[in-house]
Amino acid sequence: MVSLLIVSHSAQLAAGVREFTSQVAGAGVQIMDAGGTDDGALGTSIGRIQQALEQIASPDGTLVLVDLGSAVLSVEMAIEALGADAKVRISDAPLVEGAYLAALEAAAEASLDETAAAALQAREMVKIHS
Amino acid sequence: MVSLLIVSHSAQLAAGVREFTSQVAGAGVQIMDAGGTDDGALGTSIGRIQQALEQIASPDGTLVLVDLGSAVLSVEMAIEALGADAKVRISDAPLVEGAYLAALEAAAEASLDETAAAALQAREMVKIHS
Amino acid sequence: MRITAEHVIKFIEGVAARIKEHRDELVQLDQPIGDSDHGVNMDRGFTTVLDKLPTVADKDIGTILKTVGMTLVSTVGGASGPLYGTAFIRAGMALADRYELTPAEVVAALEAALEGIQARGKAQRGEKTMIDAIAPGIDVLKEAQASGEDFHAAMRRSVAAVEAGMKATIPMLATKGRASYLGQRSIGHQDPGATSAFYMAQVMLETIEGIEE
Amino acid sequence: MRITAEHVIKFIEGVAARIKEHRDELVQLDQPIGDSDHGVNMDRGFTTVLDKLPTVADKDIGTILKTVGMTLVSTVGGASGPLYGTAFIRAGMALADRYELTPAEVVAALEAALEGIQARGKAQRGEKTMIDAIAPGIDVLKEAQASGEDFHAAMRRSVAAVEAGMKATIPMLATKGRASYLGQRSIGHQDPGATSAFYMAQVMLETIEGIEE
Ligand SMILES: Nc1ncnc2c1ncn2[C@@H]1O[C@H](COP(=O)(O)OP(=O)(O)O)[C@@H](O)[C@H]1O
Ligand SMILES: Nc1ncnc2c1ncn2[C@@H]1O[C@H](COP(=O)(O)OP(=O)(O)O)[C@@H](O)[C@H]1O
Ligand SMILES: [Mg+2]
Ligand SMILES: [Mg+2]
Ligand SMILES: [Mg+2]
Ligand SMILES: [Mg+2]
Repeated sequence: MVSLLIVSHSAQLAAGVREFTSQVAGAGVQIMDAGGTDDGALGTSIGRIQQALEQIASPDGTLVLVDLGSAVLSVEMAIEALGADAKVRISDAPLVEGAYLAALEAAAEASLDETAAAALQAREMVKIHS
Repeated sequence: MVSLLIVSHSAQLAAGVREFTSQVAGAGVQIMDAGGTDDGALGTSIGRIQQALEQIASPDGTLVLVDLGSAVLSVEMAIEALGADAKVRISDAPLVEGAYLAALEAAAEASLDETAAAALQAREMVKIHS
Repeated sequence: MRITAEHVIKFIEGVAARIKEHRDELVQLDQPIGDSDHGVNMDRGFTTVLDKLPTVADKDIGTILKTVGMTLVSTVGGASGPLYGTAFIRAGMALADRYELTPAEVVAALEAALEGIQARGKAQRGEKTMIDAIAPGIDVLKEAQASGEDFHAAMRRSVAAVEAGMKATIPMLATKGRASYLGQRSIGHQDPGATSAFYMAQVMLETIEGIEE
Repeated sequence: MRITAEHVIKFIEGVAARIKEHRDELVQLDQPIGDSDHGVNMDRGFTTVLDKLPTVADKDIGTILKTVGMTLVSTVGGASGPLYGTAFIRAGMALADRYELTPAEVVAALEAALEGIQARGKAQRGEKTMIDAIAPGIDVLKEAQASGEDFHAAMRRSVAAVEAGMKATIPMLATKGRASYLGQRSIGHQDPGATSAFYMAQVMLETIEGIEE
């Protein structure tokens, strides 16, 4: 199954998204979080991102969801460090909502393409009904 | 200034979004989080949401950002409990990205309407440049 | 038929027990199309309700039901909290200051409860929610009232309609609540909220059957 | 002009000191249009670089610069980490195995560094980033090289161009990086990354001025 990595500037935020999405992902979906700098400040740690990507690597691939800003640069550096074989994609989707939909999709044994597409649907998610 | 309330099923997630957005909001913007149930499980607590809304109430109003699902129902009940005078609006925006843009907008002394509109722009946020 | 506050309390206690009994089943139903907590949520709510009941045992039926609703609202933690909470509060508002009820009042209170659920959750029939179990049950009671059917018989038919409504959620596509995020994959699973609604209806029938016509 | 590995190390140490000196100013510049951490990020990175430097002091210039870059990448924590990190790594790759440099090699390494920043951050000139300070400085060095100007003089003009580029970010609208989320409100503030780039350029000039033409 596709794995998910949650990257945020805040360690709490990333861990919370993992907790929230793990509740609906089956046991088969590996979800990890990499938030904050190595010394616990707000920021991103390329080392921890890379370690997490190695740990949840799956033949089906990994989708990475990020908060914003430099998180993308950090993830891109980590992916490059893993080498050309790494099957990893960064999502442009909203972090929480995208991770939620991606978790549901991955749990249904969807491909990396399908999981990435599901995450992007989060942009149109309607929360408030009238 | 407009205040922000972050509501999530996960206490960690809500606290993380507060941490992440407080970094860019000026000291003038009140941001609070209300995540998880009263006993710390995944869910929402109408009581804590209501208390937080009372605590950060501002003449300029409060924008509430939510993760998804029943968080909206809980916030609506809490708002009703506050009575008709409460100047509170729920946002349909992505949680993290919407809260970030709302924090920037609120810090610029924008109105509740403007802050709510800024949050919704998060749906079109581009994270990955090419 | 004399339906008293004591009967109402017996009904609430019965619901709390029935929910606890089916806690794991309700969790399991919530797993494929939700977040595996409906049984936990409902049991958390009704366990607190049991704690609160003695404080209102000598009050009017409206107060009892409103207290149940407010307790559910503040303790359940999931969508079913505001939804069932609003239902009990609205039923309580419809029965303010009453210590005894006629069957017609029970039906009116159930209608108010359903309206509350719909006002809160903005769902209609056919969206794969508790409404799909509750609404057909109320239809039967209203019909029976119009045709003068006796309340015991009407209640039995009503609960059968609730059960059928619950089962009818299986092939439905969810368009409200968490299950809606699954799209087509929500099809083929019974809705947990419709199932807890059926258990409540069952207990209501049992309570009514214990009262002389 | 003999530019040695020792000069390179002196330059790095100088940058670390200059950044520490201006830490709070870089934080303050990052406040209105960012997240108030650029000074903290850069100081965190270069403090770790200072710890690492002794381990590569006897290595070739390429290795020294790559080590600096990799340290920045793994410790800075903000956009400036991957950006300056890639810059130093690319410069190091351009100078692999070299223990002494000509001015032309310095200019080539700076060009490689800028290309690295652009490849990483996908920004062009005019987007209110460090590129708006760095690129004009490299333009001057390339011109000067073509016209045969002496390196000391070229470096002085180059740093003046970097300073002008830094100041030119004030009226710019940010379209990359965190400042871009501010839209029009990003106008009127000097870019923190352009400012740290200027301080690095200053130290480079001072290092070069300490070497005989
Ligand atoms: N908008 C709605 N209208 C009516 N019923 C709803 C709505 N949303 C959810 N439900 C009901 O709530 C049930 C889920 O309750 P529960 O699991 O306790 O909450 P949550 O989905 O927040 O975890 C669903 O099975 C459905 O019957
Ligand atoms: N895409 C980019 N390309 C070039 N420079 C950038 C880019 N994004 C940000 N920067 C530079 O990085 C600086 C901010 O660095 P810093 O505050 O350390 O990181 P962060 O913005 O992640 O907090 C900005 O002032 C800008 O000069
Ligand atoms: Mg649930
Ligand atoms: Mg839930
Ligand atoms: Mg910054
Ligand atoms: Mg930062």
